Amino acid sequence: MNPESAALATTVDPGHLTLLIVVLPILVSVIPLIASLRDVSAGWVTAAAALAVNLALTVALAASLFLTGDRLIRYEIGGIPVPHGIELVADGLSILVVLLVSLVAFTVLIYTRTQGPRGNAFYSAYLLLTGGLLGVSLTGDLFNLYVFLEITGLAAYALVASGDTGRGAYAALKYMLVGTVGASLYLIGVGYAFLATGTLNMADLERQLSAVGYGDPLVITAFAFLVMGLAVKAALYPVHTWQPDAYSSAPTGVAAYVSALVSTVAVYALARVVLSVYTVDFLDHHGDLQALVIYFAAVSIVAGSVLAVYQSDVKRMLAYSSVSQFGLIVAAFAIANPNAVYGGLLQLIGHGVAKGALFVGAGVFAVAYGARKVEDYEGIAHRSPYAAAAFAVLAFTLVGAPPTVGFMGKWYVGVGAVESGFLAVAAVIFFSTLLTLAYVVRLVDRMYFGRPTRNPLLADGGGDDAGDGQGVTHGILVVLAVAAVVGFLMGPFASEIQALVQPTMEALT
Amino acid sequence: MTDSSGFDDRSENDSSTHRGQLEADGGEAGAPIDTEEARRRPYVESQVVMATVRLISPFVLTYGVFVTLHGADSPGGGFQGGVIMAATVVMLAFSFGIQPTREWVDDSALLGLVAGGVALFAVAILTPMAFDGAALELVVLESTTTVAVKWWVEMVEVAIGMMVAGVVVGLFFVISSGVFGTDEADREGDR
Amino acid sequence: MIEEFIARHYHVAFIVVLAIGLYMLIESGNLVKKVIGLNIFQMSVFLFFTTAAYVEGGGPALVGPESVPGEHSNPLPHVLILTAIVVGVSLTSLALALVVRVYREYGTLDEDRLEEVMAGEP
Amino acid sequence: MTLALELALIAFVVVTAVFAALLRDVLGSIAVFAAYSLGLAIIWVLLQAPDVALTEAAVGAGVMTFLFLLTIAKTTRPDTEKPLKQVDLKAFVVVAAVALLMLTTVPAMPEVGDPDAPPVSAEHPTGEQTPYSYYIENTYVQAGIENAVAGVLVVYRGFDTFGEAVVVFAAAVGVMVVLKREVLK
Repeated sequence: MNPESAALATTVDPGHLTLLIVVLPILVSVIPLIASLRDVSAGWVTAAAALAVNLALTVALAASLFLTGDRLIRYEIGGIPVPHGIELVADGLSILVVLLVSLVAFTVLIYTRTQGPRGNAFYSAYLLLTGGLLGVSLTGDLFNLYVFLEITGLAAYALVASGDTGRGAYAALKYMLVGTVGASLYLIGVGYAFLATGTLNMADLERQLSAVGYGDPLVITAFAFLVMGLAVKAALYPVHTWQPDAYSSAPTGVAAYVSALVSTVAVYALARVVLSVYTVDFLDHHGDLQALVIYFAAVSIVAGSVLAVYQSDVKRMLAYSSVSQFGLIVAAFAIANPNAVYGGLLQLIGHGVAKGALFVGAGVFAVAYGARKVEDYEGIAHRSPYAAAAFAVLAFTLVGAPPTVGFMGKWYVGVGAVESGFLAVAAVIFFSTLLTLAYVVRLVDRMYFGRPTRNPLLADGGGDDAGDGQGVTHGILVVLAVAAVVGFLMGPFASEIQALVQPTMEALT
Repeated sequence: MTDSSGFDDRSENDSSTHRGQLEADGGEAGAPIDTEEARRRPYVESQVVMATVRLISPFVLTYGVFVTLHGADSPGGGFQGGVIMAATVVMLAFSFGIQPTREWVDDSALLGLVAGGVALFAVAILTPMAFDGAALELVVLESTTTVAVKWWVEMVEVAIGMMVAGVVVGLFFVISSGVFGTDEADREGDR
Repeated sequence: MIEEFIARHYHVAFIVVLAIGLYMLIESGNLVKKVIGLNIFQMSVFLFFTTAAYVEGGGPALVGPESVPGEHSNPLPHVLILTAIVVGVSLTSLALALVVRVYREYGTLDEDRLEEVMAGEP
Repeated sequence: MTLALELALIAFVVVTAVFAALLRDVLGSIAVFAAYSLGLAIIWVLLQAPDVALTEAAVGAGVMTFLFLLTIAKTTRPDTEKPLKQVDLKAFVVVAAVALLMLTTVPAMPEVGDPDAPPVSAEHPTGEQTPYSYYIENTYVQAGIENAVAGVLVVYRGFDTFGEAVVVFAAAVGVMVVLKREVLK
């Protein structure tokens, strides 16, 4: 650490920041409930203030992290020495996820102000979900991760059911049953790891697991359960069935938030377990197990794309595309060489931004024009040029068209796969890109070159042609534009970001 | 078993009171329990149960407080104590009817318990940070306030107890009154 | 072989009960029974953890100034399971609220009938 | 003698779980589930985990049963002609496969109560002190707390406990969102 950054680190203790980022949204979530007692609808204002402060804290944490030489901040909660207490850890991997969570949470909140669902309890749950996601991203303890995973789950299930439809409630219940089984499988994995080592801290487990020996059946079983549990949470094929129903029947704001972040953070946790707890040494020791995870993920890549092609409902199409994308990301982390891991990380962030915004876009078009199916999108670009342009850019980010972040992510993963000899994975990425291109082009083609005759809301006049349709407020346009710009610009800046997280990548791989 | 006229008019208006009478309603196989027949059925109370509950609930409540406060030295703690305290209210609800108990329990009291619990927990987390310690570092609190760690642990246990008691009672009332809108409409329809 | 399993009877019980809970989750058409199954499934995991904490001849984790390892069961898994029990009951209450809501909307708790009704919805 | 008692309790727990699965009547299933929880609570006592036992009894047999009963009172209790269900063969095969696969890991586990098992040893293979040994030696000395479970709960893993409290709060908020209520009543 150079003297300059040491001075800064003493003025603002970055460790406190890691804790405050997690705790602040959670503590503030009580305020909307107290406000309901007085019949004040303070929910949105409170949540907006808390998330704005949180975003600022996150940026401060990121700044102080990037000033440290080894890109690592560890904070022992309660001053209890690790591994006996719980610690929070921020490194190059987690900080990008934390930034994503804070940014998306704040941005989607802007959308919910006009589009709802409203209600103080809703905003309490929204803050709790944010706190849970941040906790999962920052914790350095295997069991603490489970607790935050369940906070995330509880809030997400409730939010999916926060709309007015019975379908949403049923989808939430199915989501909950599957999600809880996933979390319990993860907990069983924690149990096996604990039985083998007697410890729960991730950094300590890394050493103790290798001391016990990677050939130990308990160590291997723990790995299998941890990965399976988190794969269920991430909705990989074939345990993805809860996900399209949950995303398509949730209110738009919730669908955007949940699709952008909840599975993303589960995959991040998977990366933590594979790379930080089990390490590349374990994967090298068990080449067959590594290949199994990679091919399992590869099946997800193809199956998700194929299923997405067959959807006529736009939200379901977007949901199935996530199955494919998360397959790609999990494969990247399991390949575990520097290029693949960095590609996976880029893809994780890029997908979160793009998918959340695409759900916002789909929600806007559904509200403004009643457009839910692919054929309803005919000619939308003529009625809502700005929203449609952002939507199209984001959709091409999903495909991986250059120079978007999607392209850079896939590029790094592909290079990494070839480096490690997984040529089949590179082929699968190429094939699924073609499939993604197929359904995205089908949609964008209709938006720009279709005739708005089928949809009466688009066909007859009302509202000036230069502006956007009713329901597409400026706030929503800002959300979409920010996401499109981020998705677009992260691509060209990929190598700059790589330089920032390089020390972490080296430590992990 | 006698009919108590005291609650009759209330229960006439409130279908959820009948739903609280679980065993009595078990008969309608395959049908929703809140059928017309069940709705008209008079509210049944047992003087014996009511007297017993009235007698033992102070003791149960005290035991809950004891379990909460004694967690540091013997098995038990905030969570178990909170559940036991909540059980007192639930017992009252099952013997005196859910609706009268709902009216008796103040909503701001429930929320106050939950918010107070959160506030106490926040104190334990945040104050050590103000005194150059880590979050939740109770030893720092001991050295600045000369109050032993043990008592700070008790404070956290009390915080948990308050939250749990408030939430469990709240859950009981919320679930027993069902979905807002549809069930409210039921009630209006009964009037 | 048999002795190996007898000496680890709680671990075997964990797996058997876990399987029964999983069976209920898959097979039950009734949503309330699915939630019961979920609880049986979760609680089996608690058995796994508490067994790991147990040491032959050791007492509960009530300690004094002279306490040494080996005399007491490990308090750590107990703490984890206390948390997990709380998580379990919280999930259950939310699941049951969802069940109440689904019943309000569709008038049935039977999975097959729900799927039928929903297929008929626009 | 203790082994016989333990095996009897395990049998009780397994049988109640089986009945919870096979009883057609949901009310019956709930009652058997409460018995299952109580059975587990007794096992926790035998395993020297009184805190867990107390919680399991209060929650599993108490709060959970209440909530389940409340739910069927709010919804429905389906028709029951025959008391028991047929075993569904497909589900059984799937589940049996999972169980058999998991049973193969059992011989690798330490025996029940083995003092050399990693979770209850004083030292790791690397020679470092385990959390177990740290808690047993320090809870009373550092914090003056006799119940090490409470000590670990608040002093050493207080952040987990904070998470636990948040889970409870999240459940309340979640139920309010799901049932569209703005107040806790």
